[in-house]
Amino acid sequence: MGYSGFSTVTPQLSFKEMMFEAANMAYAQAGIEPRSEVDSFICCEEDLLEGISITDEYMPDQLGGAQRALCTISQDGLNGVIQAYMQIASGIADIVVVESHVKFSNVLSKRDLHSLAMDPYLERPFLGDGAPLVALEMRRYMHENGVSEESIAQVVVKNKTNGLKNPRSSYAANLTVDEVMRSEELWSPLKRSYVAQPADACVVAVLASYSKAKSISEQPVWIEGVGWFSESSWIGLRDFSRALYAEGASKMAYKMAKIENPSRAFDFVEVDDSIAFKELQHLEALGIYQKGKAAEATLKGETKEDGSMPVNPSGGSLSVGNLAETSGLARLLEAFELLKKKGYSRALVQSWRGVPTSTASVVVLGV
Amino acid sequence: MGRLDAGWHGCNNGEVKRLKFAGTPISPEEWRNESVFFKKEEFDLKYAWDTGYAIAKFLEGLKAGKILGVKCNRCERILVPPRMFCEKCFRKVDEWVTLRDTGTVNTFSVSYVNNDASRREKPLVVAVIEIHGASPGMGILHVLGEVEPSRVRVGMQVKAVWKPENERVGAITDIAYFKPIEVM
Amino acid sequence: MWKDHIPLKYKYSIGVAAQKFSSALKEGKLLGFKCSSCSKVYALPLLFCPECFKEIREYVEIKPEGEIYSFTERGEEVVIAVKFPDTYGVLIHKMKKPLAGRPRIGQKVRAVFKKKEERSGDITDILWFELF
Amino acid sequence: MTLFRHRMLETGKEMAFEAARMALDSAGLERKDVDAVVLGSAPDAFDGFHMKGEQLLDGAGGFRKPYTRVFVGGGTGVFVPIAAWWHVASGLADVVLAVGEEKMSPLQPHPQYAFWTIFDQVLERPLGVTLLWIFALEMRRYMHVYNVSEEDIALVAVKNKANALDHPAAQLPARITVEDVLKSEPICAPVKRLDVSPTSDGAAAVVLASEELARKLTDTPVWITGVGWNVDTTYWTNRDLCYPEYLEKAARMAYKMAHITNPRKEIDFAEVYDPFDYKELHHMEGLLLAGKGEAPKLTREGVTQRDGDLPINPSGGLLGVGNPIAAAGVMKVAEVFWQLRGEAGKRQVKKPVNRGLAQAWGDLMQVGTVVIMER
Repeated sequence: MGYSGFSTVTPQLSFKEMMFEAANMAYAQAGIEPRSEVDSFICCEEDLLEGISITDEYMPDQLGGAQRALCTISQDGLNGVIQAYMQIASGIADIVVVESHVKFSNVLSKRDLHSLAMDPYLERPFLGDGAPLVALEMRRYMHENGVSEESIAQVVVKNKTNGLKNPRSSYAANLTVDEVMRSEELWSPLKRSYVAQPADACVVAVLASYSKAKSISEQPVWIEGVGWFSESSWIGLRDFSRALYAEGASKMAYKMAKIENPSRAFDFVEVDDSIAFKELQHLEALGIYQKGKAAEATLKGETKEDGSMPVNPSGGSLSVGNLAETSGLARLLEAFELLKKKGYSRALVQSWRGVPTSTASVVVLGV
Repeated sequence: MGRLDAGWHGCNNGEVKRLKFAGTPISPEEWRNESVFFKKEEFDLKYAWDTGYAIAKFLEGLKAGKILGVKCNRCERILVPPRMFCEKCFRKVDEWVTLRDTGTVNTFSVSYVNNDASRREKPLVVAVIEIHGASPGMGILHVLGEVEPSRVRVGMQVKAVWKPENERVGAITDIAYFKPIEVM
Repeated sequence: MWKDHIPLKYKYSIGVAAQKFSSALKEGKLLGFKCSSCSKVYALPLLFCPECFKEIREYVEIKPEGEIYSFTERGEEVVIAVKFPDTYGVLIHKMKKPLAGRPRIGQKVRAVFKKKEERSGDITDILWFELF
Repeated sequence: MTLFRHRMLETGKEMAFEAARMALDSAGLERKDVDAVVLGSAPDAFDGFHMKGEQLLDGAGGFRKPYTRVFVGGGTGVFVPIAAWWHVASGLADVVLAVGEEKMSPLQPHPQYAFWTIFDQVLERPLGVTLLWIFALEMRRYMHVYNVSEEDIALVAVKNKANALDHPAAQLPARITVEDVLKSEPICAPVKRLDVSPTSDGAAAVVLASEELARKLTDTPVWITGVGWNVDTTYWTNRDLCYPEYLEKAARMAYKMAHITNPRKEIDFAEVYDPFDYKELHHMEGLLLAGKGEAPKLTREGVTQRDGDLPINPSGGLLGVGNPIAAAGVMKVAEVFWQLRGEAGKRQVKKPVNRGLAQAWGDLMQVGTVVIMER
């Protein structure tokens, strides 16, 4: 895997150049030559985040993908990995490259984008930039599960501390629960400190078939299970307290990876924490904790890096930044590196497409 | 505006199978008179794109009245617009080359419309112009001026007409247009 | 850095179902959409049941009184999700800030409509929800 | 599929539902039988939704399902079944619903405006570029290199609009003459009004099933035997637009998979992408169904008519049926399906057909997507 950016701003490189750097790094690491050895390229991005309609137009060259089978998946990068997995499993490709990038710093109208992602008649008039929606979900989640605000602030403290060891963090910090809770309230009970702030990055992953991977890599990381799932585009039809999308995606992945007890299956998990309470909600949806139990576990320190169930040892989105469609691939990168470094055997990576969506992807990794 | 069950689809295959093509067209009158409720919204999405290394330098060149290209020493192509990488060889390009500000019309069109499909007052001649000094076929998109639309030909030699230096800002429009080299 | 903007102007058709919903709003009524297959009444304008995937052709009037499913505040503004009895889904709208105390999940609220002559069919034909 | 029309009352979600429902009915399936959903839709700027795929998910049948949107510009429509194919071929899904949707009418004052934003923001947009420019530039180059006349190109518009008279969902069916095309209002010379397909609202859907299940569902399944796609360099002004190399590569990928060595002989008919009339000729050549510069001759000789030896766009194509971009590509796949099953009614081609091809094009003269289907 290769990457570039991971900074609040990246003025020295255009998005093409950022992609070129990340791709070069990924190809060098995998020992492949993109012009002759890659069968398919998958890019994950959304038009209006790029400020370009039909963004796949601008993808091929800097990946080595000109006049090759290349496509855009309008999804999180982790879903791109899943599509690549299927291409390989179908026999149509042996090596697939998955790319996603974001230059949030170039988007000056971020709030408008949130509004544009909602129904103009029923939703936009009230949910505006998305913050009220997050607040409504957060309140309902806390209400149904008796979750305290302290436990949510503790997620921020934990992840921002974890991020201090991660060179790709833009927002890591040493904070106390009190400091986190003193942050400005956006829409009650949502505070600014609970929301991951935007950053720029590009991540490129190289996937290969079993036999190919064996021949090009001494220490491949395997995909043992994949799942993806969406709840509803209608905000009003969603269960605000449960992340059904993550539940559905994980069930699919666990079935494939033959995991019966997810709470004991992983050495660590990288889950979406782009809004602090979502980490708790996602952990429960993924079956890592029972419903309503993630907050307690967090307060007890179980989810710390040295706890019994390390959650987001990378620092998560709260440290690294909100990377939009690149979030999932960025977390895959963290898990990929940590699996190799620490001699772990299995990890879970989950992404969520962010406000106002209800779509998740899950990948189970093993070595 | 009733919902249409338009066009029953005749299928054979031994069984009677009729397919419904659903849909409720809005007539031009209904659209204009707004006899149904429409939600109207306006957005103005603002961006500040990082131009990056290659394009920033290209724009600086334009400001200085020069068209810059890049060269890949592996395939030996000279490329314009410039890029940091050669897409054919997948490697960094090697050097900058100052190209001429003349070119050959590869193809052209006479446009009678604006980008919102409204009619232009005066037709505009647009062309892909292969820039001299770059490898054959290396064109850029621009507009032509000082020429009757009916006289433009593929293969025509053209030269950049630059804006005055103090009006140049480092943009593709620093070249006001290309004009034919020979008097037509 | 290259700065530019993309002005986008839209005239959205709100759709077949929302058109029905919108006409009812003009009459001061809240319309529910009933799936004949699973019998769920949706408090949202749906042309089809997302679950059964059948066209919805049955409409029932919903009494515009429900309870707070969730709420959020910013200064004087309150946004709520309202759940109506025996219906499926929640409606997002504004709430009039209570004179005393904060709103609570589960509290009963009712819709306050604009005057008939001021209604346009927009969702804002309901001015807000208020406690009762 | 829905009707294709300039403006529809249905939202994108509602159109997607109508198309998906019709596809399920045609396959005798219900939503609960569907393992995954793939949706295709082109620029978000048309419908007016950021993350358009998320907005459309319930309509496409993706409510509480694995769901993904794929996007390769105008090539999207034919790419949707390709992505659905790899879902099935991977073994992860048995039944996949593949839906194409486009609602172009919301954008004011004209949907064409969205196309300004497909161009390079620094080097091309400041020139006031429109999508019509790039088509006109390509059409001119094609005409110049292969010495093709505007009359020959107009024959395509005449044929396709006439074919569309028999399509019950068609937006612009018409009986017109070459002269009508030549005399129609110039937009971007050499492109004239009648050379161009309209902007449209619409949706279309197909169901893909695994081999085992397909045999259970029907006695007359249609198989996808080849898929191919390819994207060329972004730098379109560096390419010779007279010939679509990317399409040839996409076609070769699909032919190889379908074990086709002589496409001109082995493909019985084709639905090729015709947003502009010259594009049909251009694409026939890229697909190796005609030699370079030879497609106009085949058209003149009537080979591409419904009763010809190589019927092209018996549906009426985008020029006749309409062009809700991603939906139009799926419509082509649906037409190949109907033709292969002998269910195309008045549109049925004269010769017996066993193998058909659907193709779409997209981006900055850049994307080719190809599906080969057999009965």
